[in-house]
Amino acid sequence: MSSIELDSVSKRFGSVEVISELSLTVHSGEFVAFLGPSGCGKSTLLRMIAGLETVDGGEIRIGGERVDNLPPGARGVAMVFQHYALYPHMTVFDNLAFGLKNIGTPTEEIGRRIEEAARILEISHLLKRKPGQLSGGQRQRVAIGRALVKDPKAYLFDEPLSNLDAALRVRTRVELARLHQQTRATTIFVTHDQVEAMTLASRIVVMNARKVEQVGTPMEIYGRPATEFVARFVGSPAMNFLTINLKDRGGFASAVLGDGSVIETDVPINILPSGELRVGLRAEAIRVREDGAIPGKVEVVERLGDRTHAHIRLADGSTLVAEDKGISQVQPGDSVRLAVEGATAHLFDADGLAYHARQ
Amino acid sequence: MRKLTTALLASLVVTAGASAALAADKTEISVARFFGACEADYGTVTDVTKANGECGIITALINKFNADSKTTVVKPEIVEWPGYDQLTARIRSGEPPVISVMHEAVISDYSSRGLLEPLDDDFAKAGVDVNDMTDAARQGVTKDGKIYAMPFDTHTWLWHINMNLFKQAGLVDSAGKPILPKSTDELMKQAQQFKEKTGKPYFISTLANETAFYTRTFDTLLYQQNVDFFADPNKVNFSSPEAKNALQLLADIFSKDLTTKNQDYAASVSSFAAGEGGVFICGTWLIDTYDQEAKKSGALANGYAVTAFPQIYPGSPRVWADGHSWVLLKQDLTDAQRASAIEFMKFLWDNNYEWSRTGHLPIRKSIINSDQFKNLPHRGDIASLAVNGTALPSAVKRQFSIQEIEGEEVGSAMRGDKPVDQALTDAESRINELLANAK
Amino acid sequence: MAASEHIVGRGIGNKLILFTVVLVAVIWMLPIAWTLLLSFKPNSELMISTASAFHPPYTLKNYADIFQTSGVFRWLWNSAVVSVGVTVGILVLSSLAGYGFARAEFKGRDIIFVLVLLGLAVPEQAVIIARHQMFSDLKMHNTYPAIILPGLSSAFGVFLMTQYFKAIPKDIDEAAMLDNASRFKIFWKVLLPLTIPAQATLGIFSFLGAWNDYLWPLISATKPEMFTITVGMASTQTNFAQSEGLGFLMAQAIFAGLPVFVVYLFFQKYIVRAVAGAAIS
Amino acid sequence: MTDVTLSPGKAVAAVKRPTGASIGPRWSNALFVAPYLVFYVVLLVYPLFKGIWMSMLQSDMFDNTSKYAGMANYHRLFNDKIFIGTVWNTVWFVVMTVPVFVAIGLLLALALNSSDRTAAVLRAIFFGTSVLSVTIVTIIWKMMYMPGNGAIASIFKLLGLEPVAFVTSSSLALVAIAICTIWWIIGLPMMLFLAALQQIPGELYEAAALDNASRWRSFWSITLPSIRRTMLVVVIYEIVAQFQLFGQAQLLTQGGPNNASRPIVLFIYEQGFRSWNLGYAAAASEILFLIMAVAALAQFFVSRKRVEE
Repeated sequence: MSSIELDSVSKRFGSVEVISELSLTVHSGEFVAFLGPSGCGKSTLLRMIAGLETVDGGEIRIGGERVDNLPPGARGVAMVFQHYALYPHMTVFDNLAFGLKNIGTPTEEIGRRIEEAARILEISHLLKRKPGQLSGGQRQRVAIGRALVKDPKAYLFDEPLSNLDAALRVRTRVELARLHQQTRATTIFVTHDQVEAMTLASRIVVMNARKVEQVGTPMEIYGRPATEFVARFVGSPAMNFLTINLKDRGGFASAVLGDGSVIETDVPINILPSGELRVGLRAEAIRVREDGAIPGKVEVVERLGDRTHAHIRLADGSTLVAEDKGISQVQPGDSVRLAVEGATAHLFDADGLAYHARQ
Repeated sequence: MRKLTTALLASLVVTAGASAALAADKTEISVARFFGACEADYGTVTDVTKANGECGIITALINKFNADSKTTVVKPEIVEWPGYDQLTARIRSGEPPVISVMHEAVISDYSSRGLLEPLDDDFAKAGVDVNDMTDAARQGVTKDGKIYAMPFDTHTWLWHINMNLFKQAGLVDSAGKPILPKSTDELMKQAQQFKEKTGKPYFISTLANETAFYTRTFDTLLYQQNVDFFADPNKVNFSSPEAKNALQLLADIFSKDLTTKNQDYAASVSSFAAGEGGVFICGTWLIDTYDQEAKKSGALANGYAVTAFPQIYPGSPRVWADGHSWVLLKQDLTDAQRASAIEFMKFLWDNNYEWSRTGHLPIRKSIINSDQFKNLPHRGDIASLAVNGTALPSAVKRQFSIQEIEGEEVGSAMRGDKPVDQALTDAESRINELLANAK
Repeated sequence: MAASEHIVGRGIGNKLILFTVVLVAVIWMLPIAWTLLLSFKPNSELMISTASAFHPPYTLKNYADIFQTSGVFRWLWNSAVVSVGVTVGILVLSSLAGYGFARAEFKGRDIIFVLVLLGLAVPEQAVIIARHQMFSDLKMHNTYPAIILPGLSSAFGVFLMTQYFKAIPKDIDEAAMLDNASRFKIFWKVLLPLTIPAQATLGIFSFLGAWNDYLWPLISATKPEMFTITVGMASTQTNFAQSEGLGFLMAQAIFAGLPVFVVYLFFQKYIVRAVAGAAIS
Repeated sequence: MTDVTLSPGKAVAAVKRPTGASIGPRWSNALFVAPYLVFYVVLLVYPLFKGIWMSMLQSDMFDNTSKYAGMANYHRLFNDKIFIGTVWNTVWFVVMTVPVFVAIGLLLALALNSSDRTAAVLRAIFFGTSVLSVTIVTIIWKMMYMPGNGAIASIFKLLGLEPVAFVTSSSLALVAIAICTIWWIIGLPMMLFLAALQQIPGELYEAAALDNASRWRSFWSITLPSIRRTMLVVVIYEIVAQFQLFGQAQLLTQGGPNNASRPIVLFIYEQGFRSWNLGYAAAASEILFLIMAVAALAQFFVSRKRVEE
């Protein structure tokens, strides 16, 4: 397996720069997810690695070899497409064999590899069928199989699960995770679904508006989002944001909410810029408790079984989502009090940059 | 049916093989002709006397030639009438047929461009006595002092008459001859009388899909008034009271329902045979056909007569005429091919009597004067045509196109699509425009 | 197949429509029925009146006669050669060009495509005089290439195939690129098989177009042995033939129309399916 | 999934050097369009320009002394009543036939858009005539139109009516050609519409039925919008095709009577091959080209605009 290095890579569509001087290294054997909303440039980046988009600046190296001038087929990567892109007129076997034949792999070797891949993916009984006769899930497996038989330097997945129904998506996710654990293949996985990124990737590259917002392990992304965008995009429900006034609490910042209540954060005050600040709180950091400091009124209650989310309006009119236990007494219209776990609070400046407690 | 098919296929293969074998040691020349295709009925007939009608006789003539000739095979190529568009395209493509049938009116267009071979020397060598040609034929094939074609016939415009209906209309005299008009007034009167007595139109005319009727009839009516509309070969003149009279006469015949309307050639030919009118104004070539018809039971049974176009204007008995002829197209011919071509022309010359059985006038004085020809049915009635047949002056270019335009305009006026004056003006300006741009 | 036929409550309307269409179809068949009827009558009877077609005698002679006049067979063969030639040529050229314009980028491609599209507005007749001169100068008339080649310049097929290639999801060729397939292999092995419905459509149109073409063969194929059936049949329907050999003429028309009609009947299912089932998922 | 025991990658290395395609412009990609372009340039573009040049010559088919005449041929054309007449005849023919092709083609397609046998047979009938050659079609229709003896005349007589003289009346000759043309090639638009109809998802109609939409309403708001592209294709195709009217007119009416059915192409043909006026014929064909180009382009842009909206 090989590493993938992007070195100040740029891409323009006409006069619009869609990727600007982006650098990134995917280590050998690593599973990296590109996460972001649609149009953020993540697919473009993946396709640049695959050779399906030209590179307007910078270098791409796979396994140390510069590839950005090589045709897609010469880069030694395999890609699984969102719509599978199986060859409709070929049998499953021929779909898998096509790439191998094109590089002159001996027939027996092709047969052996396909047999093996088919066994792994449990599609051995489908080899004689054509894609049109397969279910969505089966097609997905064939698409993965087509990548697998090539034994590539790296796997590239372009939103491969988005066309599956919910149950199948979860199952396939787990299977992909297992597959990766066993093959330890360098993998880049493009998705707009944070759960997929969180569950599969060893590192996540969060992209927004053609920029990398943050690169980090799933827990870094979740626990220490670099920007307001990351904080909002990752985690469900989305992080609560409240405008605050700052108070020094012995070198740490205390956030004063609109209604006057105070949240004691662990963020050092000396790293904070001047100007407007907001506090970012995940729902699980805000608990409905009788002894809570902040009063509010319940507007909507979402019961998830293991926990309950309560949408609450504070006295100054701002709203947030708080968490309560699974069996919660909270009803819409109730007046409740909220307890905030200040240690997990993040602060954000006017530009959306995040400031966290020291680790 | 299966047996039949097998037999037919087998005979086809045998014929093809046989003709291929023959062709091997004989010179093949292509001969383009119209007159229709009738291999089905005459494909194997070599006894010309057994053939009837234009198509049958020409087919049998060629069969006979191929059977008799030791040196030549004629490959007939049957074209759409009149076939000049295609002949033009063929000449331009560099692959003309060796021989083509051609109306005498058209020869000068081709000869003046050097597309035809002059034939005087060849005829002399082959023993064709050009002095035996009728005046009409010889004039027709001679351009700028040279003979450019082997004439085949002179054909003119005449009246085919259904005597059975004429009798019914009271238009047969005591001698059993049809009573024919001697003036325009008489014409209208007799036609009216015919219509009243028989309930059928006096005339059957080919008014649809072709212009020949209009041109030929109109020209004849002008000749009868001594109008020389091509006094200047580069300019037609239709702006005479005579032209207006003639055209008005045609328009009156039409508007007074004295003719069948809307019939194309085929329809008019068959409607005369079916007795749907008294007089079919058409050409010499149908005489034999209708004569055969008169021998059967039917509307024409024992009641067919033919007469020269009656003189209804006091000027002259002249009548429109043209002639079919055979031309040798200029190309790289071997001596053998040229010899074969002349051999075929000589053969047609020798057998001109057979062709005259169609009703066309022969092109040899010796045949016209022969008893054999005179004894053919009705030929006495039309003998005058050999003298009176009149073609356009040979200095007039593009005669076929001119006749086409003239016919279109005359037709428009006759059917009432256009006022008479307008049609004459239009015809004049279109023809003069054509001639002004013609080389 | 039909989208609305199973919707409840539309039976009566459907029956009425069907009845109307059947009636129209009967009228549609009338000219052919008439021709067929005439073709079984002796020529001599028809010369008097076509009304005789409604009563006997009937004869097969007109058809038997066709076997004696070799022209029709030769013309049918010429038409077949020409039509197949044109069809194959158009399919090959249009597929290659369609793929090129839809998928294979090169500098100036889009401008060239627009220029080719402009060719759609150039009618054959607008260039026929000049074309005839060209082929005359090359002494090429009365050959199969001369009849076939001009048909290959039509931009219609290129336009059709380009549209069709554009409609195929691009990720299929991308997958093939990643599978190390060359440009030509992507065209030949991956995309071309997907265009079979369009090939069928274009092929049918091209074949019929060539089979029915009249003007160009009329001025290019001027030797009877090079006539296509279209030109050949034009040469038979002279005034003389109509007056003296009407039944035979009708038999020839039926006979000349028969081969391509039979071929059509065999292919009919396929034609409909090909034109209709163009969707690939 | 079962255990993964995929062999390590080095087991079998690629034997051939990769030759796969790459993205982006490549000169070699032009090879795909090159063969067609050769035909296009040699047999369409070159004759087009040669024709334009010829139209400015005074030239005779068999005379090599053609001389430059500037716009003389065009000047002559615009004063040629016959030519102007052919332009109007042709335009009128297009105006007469194209809407009928679209309307009847669509109606037949709607009526026959069914998988049962009857529909299949009927489709075969309506499309079947398209496979006939124009010359066979004209033979057949000559027998229909034949005055006196033709089928139509016989039917009229049978009904006690005065037979209508189709091909011999200057007002009806073109109509007669139009009828014969529609009879001949209605199959093509029908098939195109059928193909388009079958692409419309059935759910749309079911949804409409649930919304209580009448047949008419579903046609108007589902069928028509769904086949707009095909409609455009049919209209353009038919305009282009019918502007080229030739064979039917040449064989059925010879352009008569009184030039009432002479189309432009017949004029070009006659000038070229009957009158040998190559320059004049070429000039007329350029006018045909201009008219058609304008019609086709206008149609194309208007329709495209509508589709985009």
